[in-house]
Amino acid sequence: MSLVFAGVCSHGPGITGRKDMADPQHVAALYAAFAQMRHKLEAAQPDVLVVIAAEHFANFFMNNMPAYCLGLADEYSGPIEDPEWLGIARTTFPGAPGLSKRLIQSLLEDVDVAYAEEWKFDHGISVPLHFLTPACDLPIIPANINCQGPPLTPLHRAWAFGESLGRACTAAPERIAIIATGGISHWPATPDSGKINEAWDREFLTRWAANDKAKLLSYTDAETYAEAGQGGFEIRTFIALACATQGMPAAVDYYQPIPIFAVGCTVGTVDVR
Amino acid sequence: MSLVFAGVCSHGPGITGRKDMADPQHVAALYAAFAQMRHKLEAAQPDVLVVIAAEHFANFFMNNMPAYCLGLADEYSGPIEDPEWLGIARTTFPGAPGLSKRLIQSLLEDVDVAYAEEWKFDHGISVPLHFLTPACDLPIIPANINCQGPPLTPLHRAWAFGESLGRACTAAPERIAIIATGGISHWPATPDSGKINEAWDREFLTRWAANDKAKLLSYTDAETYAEAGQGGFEIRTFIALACATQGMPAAVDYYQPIPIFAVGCTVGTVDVR
Amino acid sequence: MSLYGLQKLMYELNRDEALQSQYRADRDSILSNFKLDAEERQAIDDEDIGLLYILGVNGQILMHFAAMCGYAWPDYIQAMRDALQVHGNVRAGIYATTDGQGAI
Amino acid sequence: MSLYGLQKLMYELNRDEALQSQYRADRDSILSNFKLDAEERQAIDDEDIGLLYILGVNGQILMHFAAMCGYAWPDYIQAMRDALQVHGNVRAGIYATTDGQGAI
Ligand SMILES: [Fe+3]
Ligand SMILES: [Fe+3]
Repeated sequence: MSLVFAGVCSHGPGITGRKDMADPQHVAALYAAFAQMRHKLEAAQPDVLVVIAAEHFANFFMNNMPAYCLGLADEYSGPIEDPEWLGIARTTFPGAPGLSKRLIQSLLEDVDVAYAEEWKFDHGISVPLHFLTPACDLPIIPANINCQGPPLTPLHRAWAFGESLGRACTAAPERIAIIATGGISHWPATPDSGKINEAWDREFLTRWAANDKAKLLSYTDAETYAEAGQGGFEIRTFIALACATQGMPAAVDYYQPIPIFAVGCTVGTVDVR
Repeated sequence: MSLVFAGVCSHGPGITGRKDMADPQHVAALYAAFAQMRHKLEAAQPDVLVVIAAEHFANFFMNNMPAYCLGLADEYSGPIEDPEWLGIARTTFPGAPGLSKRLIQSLLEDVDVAYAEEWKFDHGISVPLHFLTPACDLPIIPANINCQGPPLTPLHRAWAFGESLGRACTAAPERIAIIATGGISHWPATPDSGKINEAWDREFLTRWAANDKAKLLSYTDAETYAEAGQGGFEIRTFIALACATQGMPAAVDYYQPIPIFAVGCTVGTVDVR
Repeated sequence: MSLYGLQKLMYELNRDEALQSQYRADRDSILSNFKLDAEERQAIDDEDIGLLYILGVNGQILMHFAAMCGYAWPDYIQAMRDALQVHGNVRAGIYATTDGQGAI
Repeated sequence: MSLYGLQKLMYELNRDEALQSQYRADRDSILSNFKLDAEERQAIDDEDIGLLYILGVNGQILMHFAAMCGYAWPDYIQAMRDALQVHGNVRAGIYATTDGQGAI
């Protein structure tokens, strides 16, 4: 068993970029939850961190939109956003191309993952890493699920992706940490920005913590769009991680809707022992 | 049943670009075989032609290399190559975005296909279309299997892709023709260019015509590379079409090694009735 | 497929600081590479974020372009809300508003 | 990952006629966008197709670049064969020769 850490978190750009516009107590509690997640991550002493993300047209556009993609680069850079706007300085992150290649080869047996030898992180990865690996010294392997540009991959394939990724990580000798980042309900970058369906979020998180496959896969995209916004499509990342950590206890460590961050801010961890 | 035509053929750029360097009798016989394939295609009165290709870094590079991709554009252009070098004038081809979208949505249920709203054809598609749709008036849907940049998709996933594509075509109301183009053994664009393993080719074509799944999927990439060259990786296109046409009689209509064309030139058709 | 070109322009600008500099120095040299219709071209020239939203530009693409045009966050959200009043709802894509009444 | 940049340069040239024109008019303006080491840069400047082959450029990428540099087909194949004599076999990728004795 080489999976040493697993967790989920939010990545909204407002979390860092608009932190001065939010209730200071909310900010302090959220940042404390991220710090706690970082302590657990560091205690697990990982060799590498796999990030299951839902990037937002930083690398993938409709000229060649993969349903799933894994990074295969020596190093990555980010954020693409204006550093002042996002509140995060530009930097580089070491990659782990050897392990990347083995994961890709393993995944290709049952999931048709694209691979990318270059990759610029957007807020979808840069915000979580800002809190979790502030020294930018832990090798990163980015993974992406298309949650932005329809036609989207169905939820059961996100589950299959998680299954295949979990199996590949388990077979690797490295100590692998994995996080998923996305959603949950939100209407970011629309006039509805700040709207959050807390009841929907709490129900989803209950299903996620229980690792309830049937209930996690029961959402249709039409329902998600209506009740959780287009940002809700990002539940695919949480679902993939749930499958990669089947049978392991999971807990929602923090949840708080913060409208100016345009999302119900979430931190959750899985007990991988 | 909405599949009205299926066939396979070669696409080497020499077929058009170096036709004056080959034995005129070989050229005449190959061109006659292509003409015969075109007559069968036209007799089937298709609404659209799906081309399963193995493109050569015209649209897909290692910055985002999909295992499978389908075109979703209104129109396509090609060839990217110098028209004089390839012996084919630049032109545009109508697309079929409505059907493309339905095929992609259907495929995504079990194959993680990327989609592309723009696509420039290289010789891998332009050479077959030069012979098969010389008026460039039949709507085209390009499909691609990564046969060029390792890590490559395994053969059993090419089979799964063909299965899913065949099912999606069958469910569509349109009259759909489908061709696959690739390989077979060849060492194109190397100092070994012109080398052809005729025995290997004939054995592969026997397996293809018999639709022998077990034997078609039994090749390892190491064996293919050693015996059939890196160009042999393109057998994935023939394998996908074999799966899409399971249970239908298939025949190799033409096979002739033509060294200056750097490939054993092949035309085959499936009786889809 | 004009919206495709409009979005691709912003996609490439958003991820490439060198291209942003070139865009600021010589906008036409960039725009000539993308097929835009007259309304789209005007919206780009006017940096009319509200209209670009109505035309169907995906919010995750438009958000960064708005920042590049100097829009502060509340002004960016407000520009989209104002455009809904002027133009009606979004014409394409998945970024149509529900009620335009989110917080902030 | 220098070979990556070398191949990406040719990939982009091969598919874009406007970029080819710019490359012919002002090579440096294009090359500055790609990380190349000194040997790679020299091979590009010399249009040394044989050496580019030895460096590991995928043949399906190199073939078109060779045509753009004016190589006729037999000369292109011969350049790779000659380079094998000078430099030894290919250093990376899947385009190593077997015996370099194909027809033509
Ligand atoms: Fe997001
Ligand atoms: Fe080929």
